[in-house]
Amino acid sequence: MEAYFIAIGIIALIYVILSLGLTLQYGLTGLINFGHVGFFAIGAYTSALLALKGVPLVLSFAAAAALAGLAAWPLGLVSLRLRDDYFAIVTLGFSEVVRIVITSEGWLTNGVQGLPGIPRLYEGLGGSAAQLAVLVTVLAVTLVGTWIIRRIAGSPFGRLIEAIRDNEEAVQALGKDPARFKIQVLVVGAALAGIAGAFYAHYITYIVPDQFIPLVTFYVWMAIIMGGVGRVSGAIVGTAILMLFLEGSRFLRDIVPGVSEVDMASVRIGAVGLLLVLFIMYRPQGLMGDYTKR
Amino acid sequence: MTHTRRQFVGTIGAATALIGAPSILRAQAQGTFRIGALCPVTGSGSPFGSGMQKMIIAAAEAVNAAGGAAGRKIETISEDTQTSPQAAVLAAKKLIDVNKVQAVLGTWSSGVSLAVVPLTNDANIILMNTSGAPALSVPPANAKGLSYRFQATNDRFGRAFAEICEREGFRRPATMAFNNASGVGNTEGFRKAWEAKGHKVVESVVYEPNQPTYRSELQKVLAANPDVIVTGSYLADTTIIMREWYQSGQPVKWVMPGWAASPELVKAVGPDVVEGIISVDSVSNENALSYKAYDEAYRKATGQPGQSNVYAAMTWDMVHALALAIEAANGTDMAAINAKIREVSNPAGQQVYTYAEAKEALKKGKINFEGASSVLDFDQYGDVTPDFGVFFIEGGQLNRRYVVKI
Amino acid sequence: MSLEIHDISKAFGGFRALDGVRLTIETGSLFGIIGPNGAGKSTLFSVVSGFARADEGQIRLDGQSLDSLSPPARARAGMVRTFQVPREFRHLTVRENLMAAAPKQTGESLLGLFFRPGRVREEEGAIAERVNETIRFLKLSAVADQPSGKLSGGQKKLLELGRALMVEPRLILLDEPFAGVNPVLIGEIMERITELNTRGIGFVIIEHDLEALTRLVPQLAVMDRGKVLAQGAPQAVLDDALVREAYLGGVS
Amino acid sequence: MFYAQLLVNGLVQGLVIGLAALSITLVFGIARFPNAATGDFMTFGAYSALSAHKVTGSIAMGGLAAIIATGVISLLAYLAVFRRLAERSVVALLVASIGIAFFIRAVLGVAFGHSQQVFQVPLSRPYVFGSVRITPLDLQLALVALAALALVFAILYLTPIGRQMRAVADNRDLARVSGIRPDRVMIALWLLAGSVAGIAGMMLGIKTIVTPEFGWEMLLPAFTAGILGGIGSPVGAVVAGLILGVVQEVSTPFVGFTYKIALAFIIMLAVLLVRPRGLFGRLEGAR
Repeated sequence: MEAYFIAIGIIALIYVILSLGLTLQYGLTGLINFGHVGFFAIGAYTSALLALKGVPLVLSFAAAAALAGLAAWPLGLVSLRLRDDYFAIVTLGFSEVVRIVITSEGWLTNGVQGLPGIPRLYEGLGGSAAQLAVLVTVLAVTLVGTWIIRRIAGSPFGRLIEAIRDNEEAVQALGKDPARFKIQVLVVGAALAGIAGAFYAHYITYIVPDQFIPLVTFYVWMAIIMGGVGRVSGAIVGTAILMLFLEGSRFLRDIVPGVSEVDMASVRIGAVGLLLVLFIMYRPQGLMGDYTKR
Repeated sequence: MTHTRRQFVGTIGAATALIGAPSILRAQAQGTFRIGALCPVTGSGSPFGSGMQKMIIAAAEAVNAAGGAAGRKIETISEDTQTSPQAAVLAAKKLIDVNKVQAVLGTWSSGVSLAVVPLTNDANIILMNTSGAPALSVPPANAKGLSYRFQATNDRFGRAFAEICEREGFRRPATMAFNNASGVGNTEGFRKAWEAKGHKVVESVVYEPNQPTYRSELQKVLAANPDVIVTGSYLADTTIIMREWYQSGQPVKWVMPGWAASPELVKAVGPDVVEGIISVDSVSNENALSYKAYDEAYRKATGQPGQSNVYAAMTWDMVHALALAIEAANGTDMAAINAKIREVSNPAGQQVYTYAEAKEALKKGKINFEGASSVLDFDQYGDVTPDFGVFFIEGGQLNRRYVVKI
Repeated sequence: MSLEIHDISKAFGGFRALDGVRLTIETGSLFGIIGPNGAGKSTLFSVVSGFARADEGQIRLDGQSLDSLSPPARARAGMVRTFQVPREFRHLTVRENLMAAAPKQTGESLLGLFFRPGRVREEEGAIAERVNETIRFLKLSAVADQPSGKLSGGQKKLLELGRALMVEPRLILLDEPFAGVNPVLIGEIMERITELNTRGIGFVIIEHDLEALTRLVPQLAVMDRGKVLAQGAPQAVLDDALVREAYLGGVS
Repeated sequence: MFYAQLLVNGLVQGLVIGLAALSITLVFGIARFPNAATGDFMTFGAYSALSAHKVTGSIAMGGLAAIIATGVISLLAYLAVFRRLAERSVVALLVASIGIAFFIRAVLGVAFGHSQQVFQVPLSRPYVFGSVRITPLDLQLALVALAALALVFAILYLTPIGRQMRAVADNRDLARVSGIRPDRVMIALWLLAGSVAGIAGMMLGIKTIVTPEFGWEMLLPAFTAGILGGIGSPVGAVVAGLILGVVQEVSTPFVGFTYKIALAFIIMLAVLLVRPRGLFGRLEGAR
């Protein structure tokens, strides 16, 4: 039983790390990043490939963060020239391009065959002790990430990115270059997503391009919208609800017989959709409130 | 705000109750052996997944009707992998840790099987899959020898394709593959085997899913003037490709895996289009009694012919092989059961086809279970080594002309 | 020391919004620009502050060419603009709006934020001090900790002025500071501007409200259809026949 | 000749994308958000057409069913959700449209199952021009796309409601001031956008196969075409669809069949950076 909860906890925390990045990018800065899964994928593949070559995991995680962050750099430059909604589509396209490149460059990524046998964290500990250790590690990283985002939000930097979100031209008129801030925000968020990807790769132990589809990005968006945009607590609570919902539906079927497994999948996605619409309509500030009510 | 928090805490409480409840409801009953039916009910495996799951349940019923295995009833708990490794890992964790299953059956795509096998290995339980990836045969995936593959590997399929092409006298084969592990695996397997015979593949195309048209892909293949096209494809893409090929008017023969060139394909595009297609299937056993039993169960559960879902035949066999091993081991010790799986399935021994019959025969001596999906003999890696049935589509019917042994 | 606008032209499609505008404005002065709707006043501000690119012409501030500078760089060069419709950071409080405007903050770089926390704290203290001063000066104390989105139109105009002041510019370009502001507050804003001017900060003010502007500035220019019609002391300019023709609709 | 055939293939692919993009660009131009439910509107249209075709045996009836049913669903989505979010941010509308997309897909999944369905239409041999083959279905597709485009044009430029739609697209506030009732315009818009999506879904369904997910998969190419063509430009959407289709197919000898998909995004990005309003977009005022 508890091993199952540990598993859910690990996956949930990976999603929390993803939503922390999006909180910084969208919640605070107003950048509509619809390509989050692209950075997640870059992190996962970077760390997995290095680890499979025998690089110590500490270094492979660092490389995952660095490479994912680096990949965000050009997007930051592009973001300055595009309207918000165009930026959303461009980032979505970016994540698809990442997936296509991973699919096609088989010499590096093993293409559609995927990478099996990615070393697990704390392999030496074995069994449930290792699982617990992974959970604790992800938790620690999540806490550090949370601390960083909170620290940023409450700082002069945070003040300025919120100003950019509210009115970018006014920021320019005050002698500050929004570009610099947007790029940093994209890079930090992407680096976090890269770390989340590394955890994912070493936890699932097998990665293949079709795990990195836009649905992952949408899940993260759902989490922050349900939790409350622009609030760190919102990211955490929203992810918790999302996981509860996605995993809880398994048990729903155990208890309520008669719903076939096929229908259950439809019911699940339909309920996610309905929930999203209802939240947007009736509780746009999410459960924890949004940035307007701090 | 406080109002919201209270609501939220309430939600958490309710949900915890929800999660906690089944473990109480499902407290381990005495005298059962639990298996998890972990199938791709949704996602890209959805054409097969629910049929696979139903056949696990139906086979378990057949076992139970014959008095169970080692005096125990088989209890099945179903989960959906969503054909996604992440969802599959959580589902497998739930099956193993919450439902305490002692075997996981029915994982389909290689990605899912590769992600789940470390978990079943950790728990020291058996995993039975229908995936094609070679990596599943060897460590680390099969380090403990607890993983069994009921589907021919991609390489085996490729070798069968090569045998068929040689036998049919084709000289200039080309390949078309759906861009995933299994699709590309099949055509690459074919290429290796074909080149080992000293021949050449004239053109190879790998295509992406969900395209509105595959005409350019076809055009490239047809431009090489092949006399046959060998595919690693699925039903949906094959449907589109067949239509577009037919409209191109260029004559060529096709060799396809059975899950693509199936009765559904005939139904979707009409008998004229698919006339003469060679459909290759590891289900070579459709005259066996075990196949008849499976076909009957499948028709009863889904209203479709058993032939339309080869993987369902495999999951049917999974339950049989497992239950017979439990019976032979006369207990639930996993090591003992694992040791018996090959013993009850492989030659020599009395050939048996149904659980009731096999159970009887087991009292007298060594048995050799012949499955619905294949004769069900496992090699040292836990892979089945099926023969391949070679079907020709003629007048809308799939007629078996011969069997290829690898 | 002056802002030199040299033969600036700017067209949108076929429409010439600015047509060879030439103006020289003393940096420390109070200077007004009037003209009917569509005369090109706001476009001129956009071009001067760098938000729109001129098709032709040059702009220099105190001898330094601004032509290749981005809008933020022009602001840093000492010339800050405001907007016709106030662009407050609506989710930030008045205080935060002002603090965000302070230049050269160490805490605005992530490196500085995480590696020089002491310095950041120190700076924040100093900025808060200046912000308090500005709030008192603009008489915004009552609303200092309210989200700026909730302010009245006039208060937002004051806030924009305050934000501009925080940048410590030599020249402020005010785009219709009195539009939509109640008369009491207009007087208030005018007082502040005059006081700031005595401290050496120059203003260029676009205004629709002729009467208010003539009370405030000793020098003004009249624009119409992208051209400067006349320039000089208010009375002299208003007496100009061309101006009367264009701006006052030929009332004579 | 090899390239001529690729060109034809690209045009066919482009027509499908262009039709979907037409629906997207109408909504994007007038209601001002990228409607992520468009793909699932297409799916809905395909299933409507499929059902009508099964019952009546007529493709024309199928088309009619797709147009009407999808128009109605699209209108319902507006009345129930989008109308109430009219004053909210683009993201709110975008996310709500994703929610609606999921919901429609779920309902279709439960109602029709997940197995593939096909339109049982007889296959016919192609017309051969030199070595270029064009199937009757291609021509029908082209005719339908042109008809849809013509219809959209006729509505936009010849009817009073169309003029009002264009006015709202140009400047919503100004339109309101000049006495246009936005609600009527929006109702017309959503009916029109839904109908176009429905017919696009049916055409895609006839060409390929129908599953509950199949429309969603077309969304990204359609968005790309809509933006590339210039938001709010019906001609732009269809032309951009054709350009994307042709570039993708003609490039396959050089980049292969996987990277051709990435190529679409790269073209879009390049065009946006040089010409932020897209190929046919009007100059938009300052935000």
